[in-house]
Amino acid sequence: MIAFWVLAPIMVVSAIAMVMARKAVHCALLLAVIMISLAVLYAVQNAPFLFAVQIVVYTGAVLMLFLFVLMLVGVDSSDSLVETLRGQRVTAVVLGLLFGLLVVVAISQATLGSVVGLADASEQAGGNVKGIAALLFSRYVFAFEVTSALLITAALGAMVLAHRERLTPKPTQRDMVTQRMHDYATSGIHPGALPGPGSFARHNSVDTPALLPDGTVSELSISRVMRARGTVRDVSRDRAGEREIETESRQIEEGNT
Amino acid sequence: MSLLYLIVAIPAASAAVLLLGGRLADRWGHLLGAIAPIASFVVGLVAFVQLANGTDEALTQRLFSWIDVGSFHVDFALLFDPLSAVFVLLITGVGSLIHIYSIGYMDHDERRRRFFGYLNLFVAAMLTLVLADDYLAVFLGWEGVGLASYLLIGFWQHKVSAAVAAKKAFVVNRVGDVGMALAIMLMFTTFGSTSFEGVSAGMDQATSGTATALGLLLLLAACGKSAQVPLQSWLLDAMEGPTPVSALIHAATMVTAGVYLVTRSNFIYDQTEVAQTAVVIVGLVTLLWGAVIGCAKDDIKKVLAASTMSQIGYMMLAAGIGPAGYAFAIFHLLTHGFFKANMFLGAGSVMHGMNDEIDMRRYGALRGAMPVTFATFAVGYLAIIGFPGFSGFWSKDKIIEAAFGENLLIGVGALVGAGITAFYMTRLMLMTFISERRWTKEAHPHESSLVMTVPLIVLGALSLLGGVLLFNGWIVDWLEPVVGPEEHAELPIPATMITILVFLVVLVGAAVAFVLYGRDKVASNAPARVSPFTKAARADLYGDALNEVALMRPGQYLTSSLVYADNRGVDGAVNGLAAFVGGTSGSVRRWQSGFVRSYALSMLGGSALLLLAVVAVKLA
Amino acid sequence: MMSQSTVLATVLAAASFDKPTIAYGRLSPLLVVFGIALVGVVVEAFAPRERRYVIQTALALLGLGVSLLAVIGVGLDLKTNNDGASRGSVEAMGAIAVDGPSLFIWGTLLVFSLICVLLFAERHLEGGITAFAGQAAALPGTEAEREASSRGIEHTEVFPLMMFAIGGMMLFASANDLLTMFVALEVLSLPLYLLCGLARRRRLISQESALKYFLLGAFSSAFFLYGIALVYGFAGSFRLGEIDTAVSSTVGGSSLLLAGMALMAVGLLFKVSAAPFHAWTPDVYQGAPTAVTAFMAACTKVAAFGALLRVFYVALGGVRWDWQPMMWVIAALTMAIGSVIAITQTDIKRMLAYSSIAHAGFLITGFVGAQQGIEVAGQQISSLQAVMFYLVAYGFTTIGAFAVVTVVRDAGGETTHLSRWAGLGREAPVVAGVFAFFLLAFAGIPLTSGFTSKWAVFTSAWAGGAWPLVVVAVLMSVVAAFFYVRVIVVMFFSEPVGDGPTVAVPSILTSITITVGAAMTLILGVVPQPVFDLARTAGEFIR
Amino acid sequence: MSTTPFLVLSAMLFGVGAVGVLVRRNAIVVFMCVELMLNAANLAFVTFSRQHGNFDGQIAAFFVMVVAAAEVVVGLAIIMTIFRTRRSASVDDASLLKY
Repeated sequence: MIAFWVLAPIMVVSAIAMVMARKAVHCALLLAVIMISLAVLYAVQNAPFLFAVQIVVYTGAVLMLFLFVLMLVGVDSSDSLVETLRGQRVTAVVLGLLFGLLVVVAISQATLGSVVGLADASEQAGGNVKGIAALLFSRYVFAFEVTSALLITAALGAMVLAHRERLTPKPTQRDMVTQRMHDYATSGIHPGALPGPGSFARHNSVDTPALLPDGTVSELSISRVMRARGTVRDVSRDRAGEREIETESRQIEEGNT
Repeated sequence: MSLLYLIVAIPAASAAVLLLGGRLADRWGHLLGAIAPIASFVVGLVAFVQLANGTDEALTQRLFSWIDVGSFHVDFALLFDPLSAVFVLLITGVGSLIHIYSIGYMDHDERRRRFFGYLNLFVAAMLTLVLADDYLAVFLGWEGVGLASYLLIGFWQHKVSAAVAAKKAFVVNRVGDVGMALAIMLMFTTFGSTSFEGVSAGMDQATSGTATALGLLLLLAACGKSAQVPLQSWLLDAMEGPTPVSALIHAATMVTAGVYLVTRSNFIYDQTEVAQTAVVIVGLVTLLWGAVIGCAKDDIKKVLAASTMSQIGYMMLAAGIGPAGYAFAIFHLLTHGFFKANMFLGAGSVMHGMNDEIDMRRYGALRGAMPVTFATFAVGYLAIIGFPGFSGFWSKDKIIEAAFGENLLIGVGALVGAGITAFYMTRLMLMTFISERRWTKEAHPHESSLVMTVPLIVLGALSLLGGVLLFNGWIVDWLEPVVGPEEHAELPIPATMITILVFLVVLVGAAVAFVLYGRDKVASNAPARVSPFTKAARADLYGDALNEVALMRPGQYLTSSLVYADNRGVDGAVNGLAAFVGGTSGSVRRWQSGFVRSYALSMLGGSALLLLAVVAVKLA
Repeated sequence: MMSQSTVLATVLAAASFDKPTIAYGRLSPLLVVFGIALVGVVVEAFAPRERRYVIQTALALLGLGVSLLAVIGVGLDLKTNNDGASRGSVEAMGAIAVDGPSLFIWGTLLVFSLICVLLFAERHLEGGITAFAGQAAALPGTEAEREASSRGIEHTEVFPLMMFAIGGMMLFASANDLLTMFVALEVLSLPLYLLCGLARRRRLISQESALKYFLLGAFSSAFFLYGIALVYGFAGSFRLGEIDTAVSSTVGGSSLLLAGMALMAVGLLFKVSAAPFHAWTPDVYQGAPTAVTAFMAACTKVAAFGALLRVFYVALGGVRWDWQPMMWVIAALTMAIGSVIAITQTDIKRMLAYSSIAHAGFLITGFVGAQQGIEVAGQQISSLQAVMFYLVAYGFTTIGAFAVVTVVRDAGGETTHLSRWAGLGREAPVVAGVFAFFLLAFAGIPLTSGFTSKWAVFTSAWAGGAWPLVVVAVLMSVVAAFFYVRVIVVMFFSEPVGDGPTVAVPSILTSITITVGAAMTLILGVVPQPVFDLARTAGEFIR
Repeated sequence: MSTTPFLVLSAMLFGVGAVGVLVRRNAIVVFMCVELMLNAANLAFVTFSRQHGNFDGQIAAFFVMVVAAAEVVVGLAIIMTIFRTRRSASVDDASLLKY
């Protein structure tokens, strides 16, 4: 009883907050609150089996699936709160209130009689789980079997819509090597990795061409775009400076000896 | 007779061959198409002789059971009783002549085979309609002729107006069919049967409310099919079809189905004063309505169509009067079938000779160019205005007599109608054949070929001699088993007086027309924006002030207002309704906004309403 | 101190579990269909790609054929029950009613599915591949999609999905308790949601239709479920028979029951696309692949009406006076909305969708009459029989009509805009003629099945006292005639726009579908007797 | 304790869920709201089960969970597909089909 009066306001508030929250991920978390509270209410109402299932299946599996998809879509995605359909929100709230009111009236008008409670049934069946099992595998066995069709459909559907089959076999490393050598043979495309840009004491950036062992500039080390823009660093002066240093140092060495 | 089914089967089979045969059948299709109704006619004639000589009241043949659910049972059976017999002979006889005529008329049309296929389909459906012994089977034929008529009106697909007219005919007819469908359901739930026999047997116990409802619903159906006010608007437009179609369907046969229905349902109408009165009123209004419209049209076929409407009004009037009128309704239906088919075919012959010109203001003095057409048309003309001795004289005279017997006012109405008929038919005659030539140089009027003129001559002869059916009261005796014995009402004036009166009124009508159109020029272009009557009045009658005030103004006013009503009022009601439905559709479909949330909203709204409904019921 | 085994024994005794008895023979039609669906899934997993199409098609046809034979076998075996009005028994521990109407609906569903499988399997129109997406996961308009297309890849998973849907439909119409019915509802819906999104062409609208169908379908099944909950709250059981007992032992019906009934009606009426729960129909019918649309239009309607009739006649027959007024309004509204909005439609598939809504209205008109076999005492046809006959007649016509839609094409695939159909009568007189025939059947012209079926439901409704509704229905069928004729006028009397439509020559498969549709439309109009007899033999629902 | 408070709570949750379906644009959130409605129904089932003293209601709730799991898979697959095509999960953006 206390559990109900504690949880009921939390659930209603969570539900309303869920409808109003901007971020989808907040909605999911609020839904989790409701679901776990529901599980407790199930426990309160002599349904321990459902208590477990609600937490394991609903909160644990279903809601996690939601979160997965939310992550795929983008966790940060949030709804704009401006309503675009004219009158939609007002009408929806009015109709929702009317609807809820009518259901509540119907429920409160009903003469339900005294609550039978599940104690007898449980005792008779030898426990809640046993009772459910006995019913599930006798009275509702066909429906139970048919749910397998449902699960298979779901799996099939997920496969059809989400699984992209490879139409061509994935190339192995060997295939790639063969292809590269083939390209080199037929069109002279460089088979290996391209040389990186040059790195010098003073410059270490992509606009500096690498130097080949003979001191010439490697054309392959600079992207064509930069060349077209003319932003390639001219390394000839640097090289001239270097040569000076080289000469000097050689002279020093020679002088010293 | 076990071969009764052949009457329907032959044209049906022929239609199937022609429509499914493809190009193979192009060469001989029209011949097969023309032979089919002739063969039917022969079978019908044999059956007729058998019926006339036998002691049985009717020949029947049960073909198969169509629907058989519990005690409800619809056989597909044929009933060849005196009433059906007359119709079978009319349909196949006149139909055959029109088929033969069509061979010539449609000679140049490359889709002639298809045309004959549709014609045969129509004949088969019409024969189903009159041979059925069950309202449900009648309904089958009823829809069948509607469909065939739709196909034939729209036969010239290239004309947009034809397509529009076909659609209009179909839809207006469907409105009438609502009446028929509801009547059949009412019969079924009241009597548990829809056969003529079952309903007729059940009528004795039926309440007058049921009888009235049935009568009014059937009248609605009859109005649709027979182009009676307020569902008349489609008939004039239907003239867009080829002329043989107008002759066969929109003059001689299909449009008379309403009269057939009312006469056939005599056991219903005999139980209900209200419905009978309604039939009489519809008939009277239509006969005047059609007649007045006939005065204002320049299109030769439309004049004839308006006149058809008006003549069917006479038949409805007679049928509504009850036992005193049934036989004459059918009699007039027969003679009208002869002379109207004759005149339509004559009009077709004229159009054929005039390069499909339909405006009478472009005719004139055609009597020399087409002597045979002129002669046969003249016979038809004399018949329709009721010139003594011609077939129409006998039949119309009897109806007017019966109308006087019913009520003085109705009699006067019918009498006035006869006068107006004489007026517009004389006008047509004068403008087409007599007055000076107004056709252009390109037209080379010439007489049609033999295949077209022979049917005209035969029909002309029938128009002349159709009156013999009344000889010795034969038609009345013949139909007695179906419609019951004729009743004679007290006439306010002696019958001979009525005959003379009718003749005088007819003469006056013809004379007025002669005065207006016979002496002077007819404008070869209808003046725009002013009714043709006005123009004629302006041209001819300025001097005659008295005449103008006393006759022309009211006449003019009546004509133009009626034409207005026809174009805008009634037609407008149909069009307006269509526009209204269309407009509603256009705005309502905006609700389907494409937003899934709006759909969900409507669902929530719907469920809230459902809940509200049941909870309110519960709490109240 | 008791030993452990004694405790166990006591507990077991307390549980007293009875092994369920299941009459596999009686349920064989259902089991075959589900079994074939499972085999189909296995085939997808193991058979080489190029063989799958043939195997799946053959499997589907075979399975449906065997199932149909099983239906006939079970049908011959059914005995009339003590009440004299129904025949059959309740099977699977009370979950499924194998009675006359169930078998009739099963048979109908299977026949429709058979000719729909042919439409699914049509490969001629797209140049050697089916009309389903090659790679649903590939984005529309990308290289991957083109590659899948050019390699002739196709999703043969549609066949097992379809089989699952058929199984769900069969179960839906024969479920004897609300819980099984709910599960069946989902079993039939989920594959349909998926199938809607799998069109090869115009994938954007196809996916959109799947999304809309799914969201609204889930929404409506939530209502259905809540309704079930309330009815359970009232009766304490899900069994239709036990609900009926509870209803008849309560005077005047409880508010809980009525509210539950209204909410259940929402779910069922959604599936039959009755107003105001119809909004999904035009969008989904237009967007889905046409073969799927044909399948949905015929089979879903049959199954949903089967369930609707069963719930309302068997479980809620006792509160008929409470639901009839509500259904009156729904019927009138549905007919009006369907017929009126159809007038201004410019897309053939959309127009047919609205026509399907209008027909749902006519069917509800028959349903409202609620004339039961016992009451009419062999006099006339009962409402149930009339509605079942209508479903058969309408199904054939609508499958045929959609099949025709698949063959009228231009460069971009099917061409469904009405203006593109102008002049079809000259281009392809046979196809246009057949389509015109279907339209006339929809309009209810005699000698077509549309006439006999309309006649049957209207008279049974009239006999049930719903004559004002019949008047509305007849008026609405006039309005409906207007737009059917409009299409005929466009096809035969209008000048073609541009180079006009072309009619692709379909393979034998689609040709069979169209031929069967047209033939049955004619046969049911001329000699409806055998089907009427069958419906009468089926009798009433078992209670 | 009486069952009525539980039922009222379930009706409220159901109503809030229904409103959520109507006002939210993100398809995933819309779908979460549907799940909330199903949960509300489950609460009603469990409560009525206690009311009537039989396990049928609890079985129903169990079935609903299974069904919901399958439905979620299919639904999220469809939503993902349409998201990948349109780069948007807003239900309002999917409105090509109309009138």
